[in-house]
Amino acid sequence: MTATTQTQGRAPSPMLTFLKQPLVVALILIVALLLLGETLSPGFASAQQILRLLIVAALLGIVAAGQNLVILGGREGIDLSVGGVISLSAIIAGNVMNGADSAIVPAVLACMAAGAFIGLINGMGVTLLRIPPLVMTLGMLGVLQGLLVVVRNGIPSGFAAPGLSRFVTQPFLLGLPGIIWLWVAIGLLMAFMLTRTVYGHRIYAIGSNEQAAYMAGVPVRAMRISLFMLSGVFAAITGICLLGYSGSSFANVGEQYMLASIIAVVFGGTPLSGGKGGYTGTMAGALLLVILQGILTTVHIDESGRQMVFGATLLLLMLFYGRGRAMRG
Amino acid sequence: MSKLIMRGVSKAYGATLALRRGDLTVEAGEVHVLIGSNGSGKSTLCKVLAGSVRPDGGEILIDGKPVTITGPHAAREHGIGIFYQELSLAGHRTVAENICLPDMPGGIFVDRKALEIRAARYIALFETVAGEGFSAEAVVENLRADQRQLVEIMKALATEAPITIFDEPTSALDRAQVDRFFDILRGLKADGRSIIFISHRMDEIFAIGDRVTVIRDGETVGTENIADTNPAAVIRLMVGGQDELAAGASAPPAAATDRKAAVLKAENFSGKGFANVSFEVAKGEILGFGGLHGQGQSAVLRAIFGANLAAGGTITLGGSAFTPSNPRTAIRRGLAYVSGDRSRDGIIQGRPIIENATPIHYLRQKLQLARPAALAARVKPALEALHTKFGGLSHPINSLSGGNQQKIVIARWLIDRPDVLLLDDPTKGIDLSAKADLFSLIRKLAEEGMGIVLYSSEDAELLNNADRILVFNGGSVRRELTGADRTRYNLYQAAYEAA
Amino acid sequence: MKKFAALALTTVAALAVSAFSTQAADYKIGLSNGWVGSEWRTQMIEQAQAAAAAWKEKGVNVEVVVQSANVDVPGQIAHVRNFISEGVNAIIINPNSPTAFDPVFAQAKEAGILVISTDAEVSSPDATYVGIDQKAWGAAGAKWLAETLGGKGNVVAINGVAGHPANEMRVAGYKEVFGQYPDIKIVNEVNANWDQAQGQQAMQNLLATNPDINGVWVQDGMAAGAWKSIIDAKKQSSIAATGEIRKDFIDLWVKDKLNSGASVNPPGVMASALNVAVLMLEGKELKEPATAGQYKNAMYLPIPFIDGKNVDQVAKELDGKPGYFSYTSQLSIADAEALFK
Amino acid sequence: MTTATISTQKPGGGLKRLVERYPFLPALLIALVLLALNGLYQPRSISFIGITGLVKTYLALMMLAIAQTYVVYAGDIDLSVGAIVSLVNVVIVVLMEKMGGSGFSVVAALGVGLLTGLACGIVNGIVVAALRLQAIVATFATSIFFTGLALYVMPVAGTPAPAAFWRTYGGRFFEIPFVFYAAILLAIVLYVLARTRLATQLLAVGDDAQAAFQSGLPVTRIRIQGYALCGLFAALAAFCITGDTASGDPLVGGKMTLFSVAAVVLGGSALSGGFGTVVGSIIGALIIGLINSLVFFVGTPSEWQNLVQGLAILIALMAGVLVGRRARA
Repeated sequence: MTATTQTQGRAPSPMLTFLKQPLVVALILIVALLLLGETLSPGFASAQQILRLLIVAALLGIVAAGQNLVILGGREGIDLSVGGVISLSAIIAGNVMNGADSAIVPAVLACMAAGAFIGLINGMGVTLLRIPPLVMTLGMLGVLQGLLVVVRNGIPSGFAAPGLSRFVTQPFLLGLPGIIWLWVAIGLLMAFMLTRTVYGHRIYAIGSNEQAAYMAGVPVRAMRISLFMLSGVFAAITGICLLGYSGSSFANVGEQYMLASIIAVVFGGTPLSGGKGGYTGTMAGALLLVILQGILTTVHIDESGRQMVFGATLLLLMLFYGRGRAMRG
Repeated sequence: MSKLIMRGVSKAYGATLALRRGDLTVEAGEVHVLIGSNGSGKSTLCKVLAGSVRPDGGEILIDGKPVTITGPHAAREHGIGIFYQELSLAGHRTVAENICLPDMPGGIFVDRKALEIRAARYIALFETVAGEGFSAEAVVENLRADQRQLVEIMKALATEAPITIFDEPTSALDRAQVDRFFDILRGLKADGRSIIFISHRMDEIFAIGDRVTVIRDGETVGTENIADTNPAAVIRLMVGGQDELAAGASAPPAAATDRKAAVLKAENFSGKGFANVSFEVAKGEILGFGGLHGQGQSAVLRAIFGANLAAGGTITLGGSAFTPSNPRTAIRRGLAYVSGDRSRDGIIQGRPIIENATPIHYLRQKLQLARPAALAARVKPALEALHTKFGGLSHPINSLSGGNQQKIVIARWLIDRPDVLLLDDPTKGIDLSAKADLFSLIRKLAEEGMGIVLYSSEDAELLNNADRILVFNGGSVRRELTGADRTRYNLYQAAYEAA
Repeated sequence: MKKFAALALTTVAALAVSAFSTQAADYKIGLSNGWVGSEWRTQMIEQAQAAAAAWKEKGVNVEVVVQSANVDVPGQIAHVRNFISEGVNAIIINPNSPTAFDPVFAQAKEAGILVISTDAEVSSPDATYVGIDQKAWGAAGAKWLAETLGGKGNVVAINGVAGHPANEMRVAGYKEVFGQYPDIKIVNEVNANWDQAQGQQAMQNLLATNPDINGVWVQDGMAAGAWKSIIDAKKQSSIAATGEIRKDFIDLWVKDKLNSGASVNPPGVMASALNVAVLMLEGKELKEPATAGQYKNAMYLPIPFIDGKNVDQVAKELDGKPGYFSYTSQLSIADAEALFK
Repeated sequence: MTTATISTQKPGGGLKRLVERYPFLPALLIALVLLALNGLYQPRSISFIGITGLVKTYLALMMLAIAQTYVVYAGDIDLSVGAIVSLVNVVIVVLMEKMGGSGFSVVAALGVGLLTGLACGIVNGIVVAALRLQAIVATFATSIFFTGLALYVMPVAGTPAPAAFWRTYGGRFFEIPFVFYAAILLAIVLYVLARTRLATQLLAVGDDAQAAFQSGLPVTRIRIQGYALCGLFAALAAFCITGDTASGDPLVGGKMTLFSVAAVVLGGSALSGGFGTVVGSIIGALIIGLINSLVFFVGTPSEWQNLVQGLAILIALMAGVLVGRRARA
């Protein structure tokens, strides 16, 4: 009996374990989707097109980095205000630089400061007043949407500086635009931060057991506030890049990133419960989502069909990832 | 014919074999004790029976008929009720609703009347000992820990199941509550019901049990009649061949220590749950906090550490004043605190062992980078000092048994030695061998000059290990026991004195 | 809790400070805008407010009260109900739905309030539509595109929000036109939700998978995005695409000599509607009753068109305006008066 | 006897006890203050007609807030409620039109509408509870699917609902508006629902799902039932919206989702589950409506309206959370 139990024990084969890694799942799905896209619409998987998809994925991936951190930090961490921050940042950046390369640096600094400030308010609401993040950031989203209207009213809207547009859309190094390199750099930085720094370990600690982290001297509140601030900063960077991508700023540009950034994180294998996961997967998750949307755009079907396929595919893909704990072991 | 027979039950979690061969036979009308060290598999065996864990193999017979238990609901239908060690209460619901939760009276609509009548029946059983604020309408979240445990007991009783499992039901109860509970159990026994009773307290086991089944390393190693055995024999069965791991095997307390070099001093220290507590801990001394559970011992320790708010009084650390504000500042000042509730206060679930062992090191060394090689060199000796068993530093902490998890939590404090170690019932729910390892280490640390405060809910641990014992009652110190005064009798007397 | 009651009161007090000073008005007109996601809407409100102020010279005091916020259909119905409570003489609405306001407009009419919708038609018989014909707007762009392409080629369309009535009318407009050109093939139609960046992404995907695109029919702000993708792909010489009317884009158009044409939906429509409303309130009668459109209650305004011929002039007119400023036109008071008996 | 014991145990006075017993009291207070302010700035807004209009307009959001409350009870969330409203709206309008708009067709269409809502709810329940996908992202995915379905049923907004239907909804019987009968009926239904076994079980699951499971509750089934109930109430919300708008619109409910979440929080329910009242959610929906109209009645300049609304709702949300917690602490 004992022997049989051990041999038929549920220890899965190493191969299967490898295949169940969120990152591996995402990469396999990416390749599969690219092949599918190429079959449905020839030219979809061309080098140029993949490059352009990468740019779009980078925009999503950068905001998802902040979302990822907030979610990793646990306590139902989530940031619904990123869409508002992106829009605000795109507007601020456009106005500050207004087509001048010389103003890129002040514009970037201004946007990051604004993003950090909004993150600070979110973080303080969540930690000091203990408002659930979903509620706090949802409320903040409403405030930012109102703020956008006020800010846009009576100020001249601006252009992206040519340097910024080149950075986002034109090849910079080894044929890849600067934004891809920025994304890669953020990816490396995040990986380093999460695995090799005390700050990273503390993120996992508060995400996995806040009370234990507190008892071990982790400054839980400051940590959590800093995560929301980072989320604001990453959203601000996406806003700036989005300005470079589209050339000029316009209202509500960030709206579509609110839930997309969360889905990218989930597709990357970070559950919304926090304390588990990482950013490498999220990068793959962002790419996966962008490719899926790209395929649906190129296929000639009714919008109703597109949405049904999109919704159903999202659900299907979620099944590949870590699902909630079964009640019964 | 036996009421319940479990044969060859096994269960693996991933690569960890939690239960290898669980056998258990329970008769009608008996209290059957299940005992084993932590991680021996006894809780898993109970969970299989209660339907919350799916077994990998083995068979279960109830009244001689083989049954398959597909879930807690099915277990209930097979006549199995359970008291959960970690409680299974709905915090925002009332006591009455919780008692009836598994089987709400009524159809689509709840029959409030029937619910109240049924709940009242079980509440009445404990009426005299439940304490202030306990009523059918009280919201469970507002109750004290012992009262919540009583609700869980009532909930288990309300299932009226022919077989009822009690998994450490008495850990938070006071003496009077335990006595009442045992009376009820005897009543059930007389009605022919079968009780499976799990406890770490030898005195309780011998007070209530009829037979005892011992589980070791996931295997049932024997069943004895309580009347035919004694504690020492049971312990021998539990630990198997490893004699050196017997309970309370630490050295007898050291003699007088240098009282002049006080490392920690509290004067008129007050806060939530305690008032006017004054004491001194000298370098090299182990100061014991004793008394009944929940008399302020833990609250004092947490307040010194800054985890709970203090209201008044002064704390002096190493000769200079210290105002506790949060654990962070306490750690910086050389305080260490180990909680018995490791899943709440200690372990960082799902994370590698190394990350669980290093947070204090990060803080005290003001580290920003986490270099694995450098950290491993610090962590390994600390883990070895506690005889910690682990696969690799990068394995998740959840892969270890409870005792070894607690050792990791303790080890995190030993990489950079604190001046004062506050132990808040550190052995709660860990097995005997881990306890022995822990106490021998504590004595060694004291000999090396650390000041140690030990609160334990197990009197034997205190008596065996503390140099002095402060007996708490009603939130303040009732008596100090030193030298030859440290007897069980004195301890009980001070503890049960009317507060 | 007290603290929060106090906080709430402070907010309210802050609101009160911004309260307008009431003045004796001949007419009080409510403007309702249910979406603030674009500069076009802001400009629409501003032009309408300016138009109201212009009536002063004529000796007519027109007071406007505005409700402009992101709301859903019920939220905008609440706008109308608030206006009824406020006791306005007329309501001008840029509606979030064509049909949803029938019951509430009936109530407004009962209360003696004149209801005019603008920018999007409504089915209510109790309201009048003053604005452009969205279908003709879509058709104008398509006609330009078809003629520019010489009547043949592969065309893609990038549309706004699927199911949105204005979008669907525009789609019907271009479909009708392209239907008349058998050699024009619509190879794909996608929705980019009137979002510039989504328009750009959609165009990118379409260019990658349909290398033989000759023309693009695209609306509003998405046109700037689509053109960005076309330029990034260096196909601006081989592709003709519809454009838009914001100064940013017009400047780019002139500078890069784009092959583009844009139907103008002027943000001045609400101002035009306001001028019509005031005249109606004065008791004047239209020369030709408003009976156009599918709901037989529309009065269509002319749709200016920008193409290579007049784009330089348009650019000159927009000189000095902010980048988000849309090329506009509106019925002046005199223009409006000419429509009445 | 019981109340006496509690009060001696926890000092804090009658108000606190009252709030513990009726957690929606603070929300009610806020709503009354807002109502008074509305009346102060625009007396006609609290006239009989004004109040009728308010109820008529926000009955749909109240229904949707109720729908959301039942899933929030169990600690779940449903971001697809708005899409369900849209779907049911177009389904019933199309059916009524197809069947000729007679009284019978209206009743039959409403029946199908309820079934549609129920089906959507069950799909959500299966996806979240049985397949164990994370509620936020999974219901977002189903919302895209439901929207696609709504677009398929009615590609463009506009089909009018038969007069028999909306004239009833907007009409009066014995001089009392229909919506008040609906509100009274709703109150009875809610009173009855609060006494069901399901309501208690949902709350118990929301308190601690693992504990509820170990207590022998069929947790998965209960959560699915919660979602099903949510779907039913979303269908009722669609009926209200169809009554008030007299037409079909495949996008009509989209923006209501986040408002429904806000209303639940405003009403003092905990998003983490286990605690809350439907009455609170109804009041929460009213608060949103009252804030929106107050911002107008005090004469806020148009460009500031969104911001002021956003701020006011954020503050009210925070108040809802804080007061709710104080009441339970």
